[in-house]
This record gives sequence, structure tokens and C-alpha cells, in this order.
Amino acid sequence: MTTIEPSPVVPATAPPATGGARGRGRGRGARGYLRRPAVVASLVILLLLVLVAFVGPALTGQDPLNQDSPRLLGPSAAHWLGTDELGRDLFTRAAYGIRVDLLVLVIAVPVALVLGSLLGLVSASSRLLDAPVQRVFDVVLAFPSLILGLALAALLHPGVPAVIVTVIVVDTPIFARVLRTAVRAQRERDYVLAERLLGVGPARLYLRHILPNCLGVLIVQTGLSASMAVFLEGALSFIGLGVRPPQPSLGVLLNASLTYLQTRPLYALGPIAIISALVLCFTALSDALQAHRWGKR
Amino acid sequence: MTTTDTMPAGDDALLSVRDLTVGFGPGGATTVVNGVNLSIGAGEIVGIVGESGSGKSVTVMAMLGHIRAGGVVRSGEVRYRGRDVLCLPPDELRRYRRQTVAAVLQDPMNSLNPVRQIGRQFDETLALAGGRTATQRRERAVELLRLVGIPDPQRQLSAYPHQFSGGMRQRLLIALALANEPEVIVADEPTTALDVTVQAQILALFAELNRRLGTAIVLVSHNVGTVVELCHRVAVMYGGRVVEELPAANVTTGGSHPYTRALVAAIPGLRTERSRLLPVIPGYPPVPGTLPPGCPFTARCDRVTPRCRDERPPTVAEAASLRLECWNPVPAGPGDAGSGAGAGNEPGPTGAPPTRPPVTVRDGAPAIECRALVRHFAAERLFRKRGAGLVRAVDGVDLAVAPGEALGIVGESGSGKSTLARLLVGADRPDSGTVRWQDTDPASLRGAPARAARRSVQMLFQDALGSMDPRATVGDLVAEPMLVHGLEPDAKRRRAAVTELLALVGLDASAADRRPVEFSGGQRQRIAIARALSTRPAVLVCDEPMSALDVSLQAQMVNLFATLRAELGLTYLFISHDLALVRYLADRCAVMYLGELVELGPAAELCERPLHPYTASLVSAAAATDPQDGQVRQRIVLRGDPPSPVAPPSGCRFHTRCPIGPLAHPDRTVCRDQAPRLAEVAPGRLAACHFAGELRLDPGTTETAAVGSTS
Amino acid sequence: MIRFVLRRAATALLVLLLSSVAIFAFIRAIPGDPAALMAGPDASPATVAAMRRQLGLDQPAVRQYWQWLSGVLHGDLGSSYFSHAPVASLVGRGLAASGALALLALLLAVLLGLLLGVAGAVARRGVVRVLLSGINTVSLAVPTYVTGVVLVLLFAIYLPAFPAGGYIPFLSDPADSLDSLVLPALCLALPVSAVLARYLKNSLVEVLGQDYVLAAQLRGVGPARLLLRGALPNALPAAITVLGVQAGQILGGAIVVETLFAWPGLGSSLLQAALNHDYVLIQGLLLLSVGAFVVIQAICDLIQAAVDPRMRKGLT
Amino acid sequence: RRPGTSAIGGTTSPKPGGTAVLAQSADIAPTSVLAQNLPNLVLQRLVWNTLTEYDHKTLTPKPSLATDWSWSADRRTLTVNLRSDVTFHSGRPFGPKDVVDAIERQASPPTGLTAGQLKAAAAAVTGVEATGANQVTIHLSHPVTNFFDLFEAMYILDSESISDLVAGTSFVGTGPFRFGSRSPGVSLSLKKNDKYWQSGRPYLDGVEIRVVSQPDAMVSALRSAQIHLASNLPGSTVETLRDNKSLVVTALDTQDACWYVGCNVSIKPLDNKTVRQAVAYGVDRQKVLADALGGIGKVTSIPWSSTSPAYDSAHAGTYSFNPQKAKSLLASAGATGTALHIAVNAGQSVTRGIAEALQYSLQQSGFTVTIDSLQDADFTARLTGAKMPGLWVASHGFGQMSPATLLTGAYPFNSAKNASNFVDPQYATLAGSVFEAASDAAAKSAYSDVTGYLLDQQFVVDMVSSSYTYVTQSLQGIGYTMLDFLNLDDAYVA
Ligand SMILES: Nc1ncnc2c1ncn2[C@@H]1O[C@H](COP(=O)(O)OP(=O)(O)OP(=O)(O)O)[C@@H](O)[C@H]1O
Ligand SMILES: Nc1ncnc2c1ncn2[C@@H]1O[C@H](COP(=O)(O)OP(=O)(O)OP(=O)(O)O)[C@@H](O)[C@H]1O
Ligand SMILES: [Mg+2]
Ligand SMILES: [Mg+2]
Repeated sequence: MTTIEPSPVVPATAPPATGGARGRGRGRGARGYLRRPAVVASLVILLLLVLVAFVGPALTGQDPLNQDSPRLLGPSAAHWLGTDELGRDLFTRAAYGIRVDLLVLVIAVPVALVLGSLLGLVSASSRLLDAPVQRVFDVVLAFPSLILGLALAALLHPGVPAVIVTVIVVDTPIFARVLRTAVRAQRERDYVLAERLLGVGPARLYLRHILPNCLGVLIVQTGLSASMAVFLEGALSFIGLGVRPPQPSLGVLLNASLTYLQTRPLYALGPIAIISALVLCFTALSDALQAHRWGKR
Repeated sequence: MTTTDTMPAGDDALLSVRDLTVGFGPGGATTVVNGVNLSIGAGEIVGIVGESGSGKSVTVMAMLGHIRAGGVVRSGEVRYRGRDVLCLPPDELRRYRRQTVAAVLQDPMNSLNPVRQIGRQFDETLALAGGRTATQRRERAVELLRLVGIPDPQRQLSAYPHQFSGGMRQRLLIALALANEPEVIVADEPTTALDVTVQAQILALFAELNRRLGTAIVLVSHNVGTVVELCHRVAVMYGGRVVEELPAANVTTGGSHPYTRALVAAIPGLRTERSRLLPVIPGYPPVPGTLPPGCPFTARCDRVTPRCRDERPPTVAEAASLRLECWNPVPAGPGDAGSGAGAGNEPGPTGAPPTRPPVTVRDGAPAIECRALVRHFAAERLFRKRGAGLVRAVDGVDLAVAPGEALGIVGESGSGKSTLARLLVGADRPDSGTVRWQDTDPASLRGAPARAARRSVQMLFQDALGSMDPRATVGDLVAEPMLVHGLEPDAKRRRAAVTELLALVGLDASAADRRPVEFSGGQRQRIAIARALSTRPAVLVCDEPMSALDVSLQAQMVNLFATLRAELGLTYLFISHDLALVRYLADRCAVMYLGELVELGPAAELCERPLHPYTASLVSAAAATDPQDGQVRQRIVLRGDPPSPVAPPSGCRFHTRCPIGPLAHPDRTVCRDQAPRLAEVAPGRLAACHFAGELRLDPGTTETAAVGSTS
Repeated sequence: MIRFVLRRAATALLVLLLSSVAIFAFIRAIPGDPAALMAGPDASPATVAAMRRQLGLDQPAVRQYWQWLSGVLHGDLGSSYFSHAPVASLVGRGLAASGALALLALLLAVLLGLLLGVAGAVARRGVVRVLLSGINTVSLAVPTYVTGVVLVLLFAIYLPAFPAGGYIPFLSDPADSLDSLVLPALCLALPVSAVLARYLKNSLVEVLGQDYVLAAQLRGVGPARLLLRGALPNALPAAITVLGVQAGQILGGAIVVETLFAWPGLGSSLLQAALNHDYVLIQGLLLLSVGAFVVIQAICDLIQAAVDPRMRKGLT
Repeated sequence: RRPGTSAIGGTTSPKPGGTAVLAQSADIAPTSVLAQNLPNLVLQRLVWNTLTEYDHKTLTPKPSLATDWSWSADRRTLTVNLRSDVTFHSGRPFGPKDVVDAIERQASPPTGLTAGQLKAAAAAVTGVEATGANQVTIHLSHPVTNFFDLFEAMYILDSESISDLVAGTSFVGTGPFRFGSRSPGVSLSLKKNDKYWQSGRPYLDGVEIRVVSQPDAMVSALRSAQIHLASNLPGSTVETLRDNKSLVVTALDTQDACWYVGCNVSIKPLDNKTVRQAVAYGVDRQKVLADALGGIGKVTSIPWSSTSPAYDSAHAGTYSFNPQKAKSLLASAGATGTALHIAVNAGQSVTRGIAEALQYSLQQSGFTVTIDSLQDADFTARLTGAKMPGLWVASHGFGQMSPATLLTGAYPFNSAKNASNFVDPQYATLAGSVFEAASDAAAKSAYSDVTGYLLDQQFVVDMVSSSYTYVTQSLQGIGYTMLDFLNLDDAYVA
């Protein structure tokens, strides 16, 4: 065997990047992502909310359970958002409420994401397991989330853990299903065939190649799940089975405020603004991540 | 030598690009088109050639009033009837596009809406022009499909894009562009995925349109031969500039710019010396945005003068060319092919390209073989299954490739080449018949043994980019097969092996950290090869690996294939519609028609003396566009509609178009009644024809060729 | 197609059977006693025990399940503990009310979702983008139970254009019936449309970057047609999957909405039945919900196959 | 003003015709028509009648289906004369047999119907007989102080259609409205009884009872004039409606809803009387009244409301919020910092507010309190099964009438078996003497004794004697009985 000289093909010292139909966005990687204005704004708002949640109570010096103030006060220097129907400081309660909802988000959504992704992959990759898994999901998805929550709250006792479990149970099949659809679309692409022809086994193919290419839908769904988690927490509180009273949560505050929507509309504004800000941040972050991956503005 | 005006075609031009400068990136800082001037007169056919990335597509897109997202027109204009197309308000721009220009985009695989039936897409386009009833539009659509040679047009109108082969999709796009009989057709690589006969047909179609309706055509192509045959005028682009513009007839006889010469030299012809490597232009096209102040070709030119580096050459008119930008043009003179550019990368002492390393075909069990292979596609319909709509993509193919051999497969678009390739590598399952790799039946294996067996048979896809995980780095892509097959379990050694493989295909080690999108088409194809090689395969099945590459890249790739074969003892199965390429690369060549093999024999002989009339028509078409072939040859253009693969003709499937069959000789009913078997006609040469070898292609005896053909 | 329907029907039956076991076990695992509830807070334990006997709750669970199942197989879904009405008639009535609500809500959600999604994908102006994402966020963020109350305040009390609640069967008075549908349907549709819009926008943005869209554009196809006929069908499959998944959530949201609007649909019945531990009724309602969901999934798959020919492979 | 009912409104002159739309949060429960049960408060007096109805101020029975009655000297025989002009909706004339059947049903309910709270009084009846065309004679085994409470609660059902009643498909009575149609879980519509025995009544052509489970929805419907009457809205909601000019808020003067904290004495340390007294001092009754009940009602320490013969304002003020006292009591019982669970019914938004107020005040009083939200079915099952996790919040009725009714019929106070697992022979004796007191004087002293005993034991810690509410929009002339059943005999839509 003769060693060929590399000369006939001229090694590329600086191969030019040609034909990049997909322009690359601003900087790649985490840095570039973090520099996007939407991301910066969202992170600032989130940081503010976290600050409110953890530093706010210290600033007001109020106890979220203290009922000694007059009830249903309007905003004032002492009570920045006023007081509730039992005379508790609404700002402090909102701060603690953010903690609860963040806790639910931070635990439930990632767990559902991972669990759902695994099941979605299993379902998309295994012809044998696909139908059973999907039919089980049909059953779970067909259960209205509120009824699931109600049952789980009764089984596990109402409180944050039950809310978290409910969010996980409700979200997992959704993640699994959107991922499955995305995976099936990816599977039709040539590179999957190419990998398979190279002898890449299914585990590696799905985890290392297909999954990363399906992140888009997972990102979108994560944003949506975050908002759904907040909704579910509130809806369970709505039927009295959310977090354990007198613990505040955003849903609890919102529910309580509904009675006073006409007489004291400001009561409801606080929690609505906070929930909207939370949801906005999560959707904006996921939008930006999506755009970043595609190298768009 | 006289300095010419920047507007050579004067003001009678129908459409003219003036001083166009387009940049990409932030603020359009990266210049990709750098002061291009080009004009198209009414009824004129203008060709644009040049290497990949030279700005051809951007220029022609601008003619349509479109700049891809991220692009900025920094200066210049595109004039049509006194107005700047780039500044038209949206509704006028739309009217311009509906009535005046039509485009054939470069990427045929993705230019048709995948979820809409072809008929609807035609209907939509036809409706834009107005003036036709629905039935008339349908009739026109059928007519258009027939015009571009899509078999069974009535049925195909209700098919979806994914049910067409690559070449068919390209023809659909052409048909769409013709639909409303525009004044100008802008065709960006319209024939890359087409086999020579269909390509000839399309070119004839363009020519006829031009003759009959006076349609002006802008033809962008890598394929210098095609351009020369069709066009009146050719612009050669390099580094975002038109470096030379010359009458088409002068291109093959040798332009004045060294680049033009080098481009022509790199094309393999039917007479190219098989014992030598192809001449290539050394180096790479310049990276946009880093253009040198002087002539962009300086770095790769062998006629460099000191001025070249620092001063942009002026635009002048020369004897042979209409416009030229060169300080040191090649003196006019007939095609001394090797003299322009580097005449091959590493000029040997004689000035000729290095010799091609020798190879040996080994004895033993065939490396890959198939028996009576059949693959039929059912039309997927939601509610009803109309008729027995089975597309007989591969219909009983027997083939055996010896270890170390290179077998080329050519054939008409849609004849089942890709399907056959997919079946051979196990990407698809046959409906019947067997595939064997080195005496094992891959279909009988499951799980890990199957994956291990896969290692020995690898495939190169036509679309190299599509075959690579867009998110993986090149290093990962190349290393992965070694990892999964346990060939190189140690990470460090694997990395070293990756570097080695990249070097083998001529890529720098730094390429490992980048993603496939960041490379040019040719480089991507090399990455794909490196990846395929990393499994240490015995067989490489290549499905049109070159069709998307420009000539100089193609020459580099061809050389690479040739060298690798000698070096690694690879067995090749090489699918292409470029007969010259197959002749150069392959030992034997198989010809497919409508799912069947019609001829099989040593490549060179097959091109010299085809036995099957279909092969003969292929060869004649290839010869006609062979820029290095000085003679003007008769071309056999096949008559009649291509038959539908759903209901292939009885007897010999070629008889409906055969120049020596019942069409020409009504007494030859045997062709209609009896299917010829693929039989040995001469030693080592098989053909499936009742009258094998009758049609001759000698330059002198054009009489026979004229049967059923036009020039 | 027919084979697809048959196969889906067979699996649906299996799913229904399995889910009936799951539902039965699940519901009974929730602590609480319908007999106690029926007997009232002042009832003596003896009264409660008598009630249990009367409802058959003293029987072993397996036996209860079997009795219920054999009833179901004979077309008898049993009777509600509380109202004594046959579950079938309750379900039928709920279905009529919920069906009307869900249909209109779905329609609104699809329309709004399409509108917002498409607008979001093509909007260039910063103001429009901010506005659209604002609408989207608020629809997503503000829970239905708040939207409902706010909508009622705005459109039933301050600006009395629609009734604040209550159900009027379509046949009894079509105009009033539609009037009464508007607010609850809108309330139900908003979050669904927001989800839909997000998915749609995402896939549309991707599709709009494809060559075939460019090709059509270069042929002079107008923007509306380009978007609706060219790009939208390609973006739909992802949105349809989501819509299918959301179908279950529509029912979940319907619980809140129906409760808020005193809408006698399946959702409010389900909640009441669940809170009352009206086992037989819940079983019937949940079974229906699972059945409906399975059918919706099948329809989604069919629509997807109809829209995208490449999805047809698995169907036949 | 008609006897036996308390009428409200009526500033304009009555106008016949129209249909009144009434809303309540849960569907009517036909199976519990023998009892006083929340979902039937609106329904029962519209379809059926009782023999007598109490005057709200004096608690003297007034004639209804009975015209007059007389006791024997030993108060063990009661002779009742009935109206002769009454027919059921079915057309069948009302007679003594119907009274006989009604009393028997109260004593032993037929299958499908649950027993009423006055079962004990009915059980004391040894015989009932028709002693004339329009007369019944009732024999008792012993004097029964609350016998007219039985009459107040005992609606005269049509014996022939009991099965329809149980199935909820048709209701037949003698009342002002006839059964029209019913959509279970949704609504019930009633039509005017043209042959009602009170001439010229009712004014209304019909009544529709709708189920609107959400208080906010009820308020919206009320404000947009879709309904005329909302029953039993939570106090905090009612509070926000006070300023609304078009709405009339009626808090029933019967004060039939007494909110209490129950103690499961089988759970340590609630077995200790001192700890329970600490709870009694540890609850902030004023706060519960003002913050959770919208100020409707009166704080109290005893189960009796002010109309009850047993009411005594000194007793009522026994316990007031006193964290110091509670702490010292706890310390003396060695139970400082005791962790307690307090169960609430998640289905009632009011109880949640009460529980949160209680939790805070009890924490201040040295307890550690966790709130357990239980679903309705679970809560009720634990209540009747006496399986509460410690404390619980609920309300009881029957404080407004004869104390015997409460002691024998209201489950929290039942001396034989109650939700608190509180069993004491002394209590049984005291309750017995209230029930069977033969004279008013004897009764009076028995009331005082039992009140003292209850105040000492505190297995039920009473907090607020509150009222149900009716909020009306352009519905005039509504009335209600002493047991809160809605009376629309004189009502009309203005
Ligand atoms: N959207 C884009 N963003 C950034 N750069 C681009 C974009 N489109 C084209 N380019 C760059 O512009 C240059 C010219 O591209 P163009 O597509 O015109 O080349 P071409 O001559 O048509 O090449 P080929 O033969 O490969 O089609 C290339 O270097 C390419 O990388
Ligand atoms: N998935 C499919 N469904 C239906 N028909 C198909 C499918 N794939 C290929 N075909 C049909 O099979 C025939 C052969 O296709 P194939 O792609 O093998 O052609 P080819 O020889 O590679 O053509 P080209 O040179 O144009 O790429 C064509 O008629 C094509 O329409
Ligand atoms: Mg191009
Ligand atoms: Mg092909």
C-alpha cells in the first residue's frame, strides 16, 4: 500500500464557510443567549421577583400570617399592597406566594420535562411500547387536570407536594406527546438514516442525535408548562385543595381577591401582575432560546 | 486592449444588473457580491459559471428582486424597463414576478411545498397569471409536465413532492417556471440532478422556448458544457465579481482569464485519460469578506504578476472576450487545457496531472450483490386506493460487485437508481429478492450483529448536509462510528484517528470543532466521506455524490475517490448521471431504465461502443456537452413520453422511445411482445436488447443516429 | 383508512376497559364516604350504614366493579347516588351543554390561535410584536377563574351585552342560546388559543424560512396566499398535536368555566360528582371523557394525515 | 303579616304573576326531606306544608294545616284538629291518615329517605290515631318539651308518591307550588298551585330553583338580574353587596347557624377538659364574626340563639378571647405548645376563612395548629364517624327552638353518640331531663343545668350564632319559617 501524498486534494488550512443558508445569529453559546435584550429583560424581572420573594418580607418587616392589622386596607406606606380580609399584609403574602409558586415550577416542570422526554423517546422509538404508552397517556390526558389534582390532593393531603405531583402527572404526558411528534418528524430526515447506516444503535441515535434536534418543542412546552403549573396551583386553591392554609400562594391570593374584585380591584391586581410577569418571563426566555438556536433576531 | 464601459450591453438590455454590491452579516459588512455588472437582452441566453460561493445565486436572486434574509444591498440596482426592481413596492414587485421573470431555485429537494399536491401548486401558479378556467389550467399543467418529461402527467398531478425522485422534482420546478411563459427565466442550477438525456431534453426545451417565444434565459450552472451548449453569452464569476464575459463559443476554445481556462480544464470528458488524476484548481475560493485588494484569483493563479496582488484589474474588452478583468490574460489560442491555471494542483515534470494510483480488483465472493431485487411503492392515499398504483421503482435487478471493483450506475432520472442504492445498503427493505454483503444476508441479522455488519457497507448521500446531524460537530460525526463499533475505544486515540481521517480527505484538524453547516458543499462531502471511512468499510455506495459540486470541487473529489480506492482497497458503487464521470471512475458500468438493468459492461468500452440504444442515447448526450470534445456530434434526443413506472410498457420497456425499435421499424413487433433478457452479447458485456449493438455512434456514421433524433 | 378506524376502535375499547378499572380504583382510593354525605351532617352512624347498604357500598370492591361493568356492558351506566337520575341521561344532557360550549370554544380558540400565531410569525413592527406577545401572555397567565369573573363583570354587569351565566338549550331559543355561550366559550378559548398561537408561531417561523416558501414568493404568490395556503399547512401538524393534547385540558378548563357560569355541562357535573363522591356518576363521566379523548386523538391523527401526506404511512 | 312566617320587604303592593328564579349552591336532595338539610331550605315550604308554624318572636305555634290543638293535663296526649279544605296537588284530599303516616315516617323513615333530626321526639309517640274526620290524637310515652319542633319540621308528604319523591321525579304536597319539571343537578321548576288552601295565594305563577355552585357566579347572576334570590352566600360575599342599591340582603332572624369548633376528645390532649377550655379562650370570636362571617351574627359561648328559651346572655358571654388565660390553662394542663390539627370542609369557603382566623388566634394562645382541608365527603364521613383529627370547624342548627331538639337531634350534641366521642352519663341524664321536662319551670332549670355543663366541658366550643342569608333582587314579600325554609306565599316580583 502506498501512502498517498496529500497534495492532490490540497489540505484546507482555512476552509471557507460557504453556502451558509442559515445565517448565524449573534454570538453562539450561552453568552450570546444571555446578551439578547428579551433575555436580559426577563432575567431582570425574574431576579426582581426572586428578590421580592426572599428579601421583600425583610424590607416590610411584616409576617405573612400576622392578622393584627385592620382588614382590607388600601395600599399605604406600612402595607405596600394593603391588607387582606383577615388583616394580613398583602405584599408579604405575595412575596411568600412567589416562593411557593417558584418552588412548584422549579421542581415540577423539570421533573415532568425529564420524565416526559424519556417516555416520549421510548414511545417514539419502540414500536412495541408506543401504543401502550400512548394509550396510558390518553387516559391520563383525558382526566381533567383539576380532577386529578383533586384526587391527588385527597390522597396525599392538600399542600405543595400534592400540587407538585399533580403538575408532574399532568405535564409528563404532554411533554411526552409533543416530543414524540417531533421525534417522528426528525426520524424522516436523512441524517437519521445516515446514522443508522453507520451502525449507530437506537439508544445513541435517539439520545445523542434526535433529541437535541427536538429541543425546540420541549423549550416551548417548558414555557407553557410553567404557566400551566401556576394555573393548576390556583385552580386547586379555587376548590380549596391547593396549598395548605394559611400558607399564601399566588393562586390563593388571586382566589381570595375575586370576592373583592368590584369593591377593591387593587387587591387582585398584585397577584395578577406577578403571575403575568412570571409567565411572560418564562415564555420570553423560551422564545429567545428558540430564536437563539435558529440564529434569529 | 481597450477599457470598456461598465455597461457593455448598452441600454437595449431587457434586464440589467448594475454595479451590484451585496453584503451579509451585521450591516452587510461581509461582501459576497462585489460590483457585479450583467445585462440580459431580450431573447438572449446568458450563462453564469463559477465556483461555489462565487455569488452566482445572490446575483440572480437580486434579478428577481430578492435578497436573502440578512443580506444588504450596499449599492447598485437591477433595472427592468427603466425601474429598479430592488425598490419596487410590494404589489408591483409581485406583478413583475408573475409576468416578467420566473425562477428555478437551486435546491430542488426543498423547493416544492411538501404537503400540497403538485397539481395544486401548478394551479396556483397558473391562476396568478389569470385568464384561464380551472379546466384549462389543469390541461396546461398536464401539458407542462409532459413538456419536461414527467411520465403519466395526469396521475402525477395528484401526487406529493416526496413521491418524486430528485430529478423529477427539478423538472417540476422548471415546469413551474415555464408555466406563465415569462419574459425571462432565471434558472439556478436547473439540471444538476438530471441525467444527461433529460438534461438534454430540458436544454432543448429552453432553446425552443427561446426560439419560439423569445424568452430570455439566465442559466447558472457548474456545468460548463451545458452552458456552452445553450447560451449565447457566458459570464464567469469569481469572488463576487464577473471576471470575464465572453461569447459561449469561445469558452471551450479557451477564455482569456486563467480562471476560465482552469474551470474548463477540470471537467472530465468522455476522452479524459483514465490513468491520470484530473487537473484541479489548487486552493479554495476566497472567503467572502476577506477579499484581497487586487484580483481575487491571485492566490490560485499561475500567471501572477506583482500588480495582481494590490490593484484591481480594469475591465477591458479583449479579442476573445467581451469583458475581462485580468492583468495578465492568457493569450488567445485553442484549448491548451492545462495551461491556464495551475494545470493540476501539483504539476508534474511534464506539466500533466499526476498519474492515478493503480488498483486491483480482487477475486472472491462479491463484496455486495443482489438477486432479483424488487421494490414497489404504493401510492399513499387517505381515503381510496386508486387502481393498483404501484410504482415499480426497482423491478428485478441482479448485480454483483467484486471486492475492490468500482461499479458505476447510470440511468434516467426516476429509473430507480436511488432506490436500488437504498436497498443495497439496507436503508430500505426489498419487496422481494435478496441482498448479500460478502456472503451474508443483512436482512437475516438483528440488533448488534446487524449493526456490526453495517460497518462494512457505507453510503454517501447526494445531500451531504442533510445526512449529518446539524447539531453535531464534525469531530463527533467522524468519531462516532469508531466509538459505536468499538474500533477505537480510547478517546485520545480516537481524536487522533479523526485528525488522520480528516487529513486523508484533505481537511485541516481544526475542522473537527465546527459544524457541517459551516462548510462548503465540497467540504461537506469530504466530511461525509471521512465519516464513512471511519467505519473502515469494504464497500462505499455513493448516490450522486458530486452533482451539487462545482467542477473544480468535483475534480478534487474525483481525485480523492480514485486515491482512496487505491489506498484502502475500497469497493465502489457509484451512482451518477454524469457518464463521463462514471467512465473515468468506474471499472464497469450498469445502465438502468425504468427499474431494470438494460446494459452492463466495462465502463470505457460501454462509452465507446454502447450496445443498448438507451445507452447510446446517453452517450450521445454526454458527448454533445463534452467541452473537451472538439467535434460537433449528433445527439439522440429521445422521442415520446417517458413511460409511467406504474404501468411499464409491454415487452422491452424502452420500445416506446427506442430509435431502432418499432417506432422506426414497424416490423419489429418482437420488442413490443417479448421482454429481452440481460444477456452476454460480447465477452464481459451484457445488454437487454433484441437488437443489441445495432445503433452505432461513430462520428462518421450519423445516419443511423439520425433515426428518431434531432440535432 | 377503514383498517385504521377499526384498529383504533379496537384499541379504544381496550383503553376504555383498562381505564374503567383505573378510574374505579382511583376514585375509591380517595378518602370520603358518599353515604355520609347523603345522610347529612346530623345523621347517626346507623343512618349512614343503612345508606351504605342501600347504595351497595358495603359490598366488596371487586363485586361492585363487576356489577357496574356488567351494567355498562348492557348499556346501563347506573344511577347517580344523589339525584337518582340515570347516569346515561345526566351524561347525555351534560354532553349537549358541554358539546355546544366546547365546539364554540374550540372554534374561537382555533380562530384566535391562528390569528395570533400567524400575526406573531409575520409581525415585523416592534409595537405589534409587543402587543401580540402581551395578549398572548395575559391569555396564558391569567387563570380562567379570573378571566371568567372579569369577563362577566365587563360584559354582563357593566356593559350588559351577554348573560352572566346559565345554559339555554339551543332548541329552546337559538339566539339566547348563542348569547349565553359567548362568554364561557371565550373564557375557555383564551388559554387554549394562547398555547396554540405559541406553537403555531414557532413552526410557522420555521416553515417561512424554507425554500418552497421562497420559491412561491418568487413566483409572485401574494402574502396572504403564501401564508395561508403555502406555509400554514406545513405548520399545522405540530399545532394539531398540541390541540389534541389540549382537548383534555379543555375539559379541565371547562370544569372551572362551567362552574363559574353555572353551565350544566360535563365539567361542572364532574367536579360536583367528584366532590360528592358520586362514584357511579364519576365513573360514567370519566369513561366518557376518556372515550372522547381517544376519538379526538384519532381525529387529530387523521387530520394530520390529511394535511401532511408524509404522515399517512402509519395509518393504513 | 301572616302567622308563622316572618315576611320581609313588601313596600309596594303585591302584583300577581311572574316566575321567581332562585339560586342555591347545591342541588336539592329529595332523600332528606324528613330533615332540615341545607339544600332543601328553599324547596320544602314551597311544595309542602307543616301542621303548625312558630311565631319567630314568641316561639308559639300558629295554625297551618292544623287549625287548633290541645294537650292533656299530663302533657302525654295531644289532640289536633285539621283543616278540611286541603287537597294534595294530586287532587286527593288531605286527612288525619296523612298526619299518622307523617309521624310514623319521622320515627322510622322508609327506605330511601334519611331520618330527620326530630326522630327522638317522634319516637316518643306511642300511638297516633284518627279520632275524627279531621282530627288526630297523639299519645306520648313521656312529656316531650320539643313536640311542636317536630311539627315545625314535619312536612306532610303524600304517602302515595313517596317512591317518586325518593327518585326525585315528582313531588306532591299541599303547598303553594306544584312540581313542574326537574333537571337533576341543574334546576327544578315549580308551577303555581291553583287550588292552594290559602285563597289568593301565591302571587307568583311559578318558581325556578337553579343550582349555581359558585358564590361569585351567583352574585353576578343576581347583579345582572338573571336570578331573584341567592341563598346562603358566604358572609364575606354578602358583605360586599351591602352597598348595592338594587339588592336586598336578608339575614334570617332565626340565627340558626351556630359556628363552633369541635373537639375530638379521644385525641390527646383534647381529652383534658382544661385544654378544651383553653381552646375556648383561645378563639377570637369577634374576629371570626367580623372577618370570616361578614359581621352577620352574634358572638356566643352557648349553642342557643337568642330566641331559644334556654338563652342567657350571661352564659353567652362566658368565654371571650383571652390568650393569657388560654396559655395559663394550657400550662396548668401541662400541654403548652400542643400541636393540634384543625379540619375544615374544603367545599365551604367560609370555613377556610374561619380556620385561618382561628389558627392565628390559637397560635397566639400557645397552640400549634395545622389546618387540614378535607373534601366534603371526607369531612362529613369523619364527622358522622367521629374520626376528626382533633379540632374541626363546622356549624350546627337547632339553637333557635326547643333545646331538646338540639340535644337529641343535632349530631354534635347527641349524648349517646356524637362527633366528639364525648360520652358521659351525667350529660345523658341532663339531656334527658331537658327532653322530658313535664313543666315549664322544670324545663327552665334543666336548661340552665345543661348549659352550665356544656360550658364547663367544652367538647363543642361555640363561637358565633350566625344566620343564613337570602339576597334578593326585585323579589318582594319573601318569608321563612323558624327552621329557615323559604316561604313564598306572599312573594311577588316587583
Ligand atoms: N443568507 C446568507 N447569509 C450569509 N452569507 C450568505 C447567505 N447567502 C449566501 N451567503 C454567502 O454569499 C456567498 C455567495 O453565495 P451564492 O449562494 O451566491 O454562491 P453560488 O455562487 O450560488 O454558489 P453555489 O454554486 O454553491 O450555489 C457565499 O460565500 C455564501 O456563503
Ligand atoms: N416514497 C416513495 N413513494 C412513492 N414513489 C416513490 C417513492 N420514492 C421513489 N418513488 C418513485 O420511484 C421511482 C424511482 O425513484 P428513484 O428515487 O429511485 O429514482 P432515481 O433513479 O434515483 O432518480 P434521480 O436520478 O432523479 O434521482 C420514481 O418514479 C419515484 O417517483
Ligand atoms: Mg448557488
Ligand atoms: Mg436519485
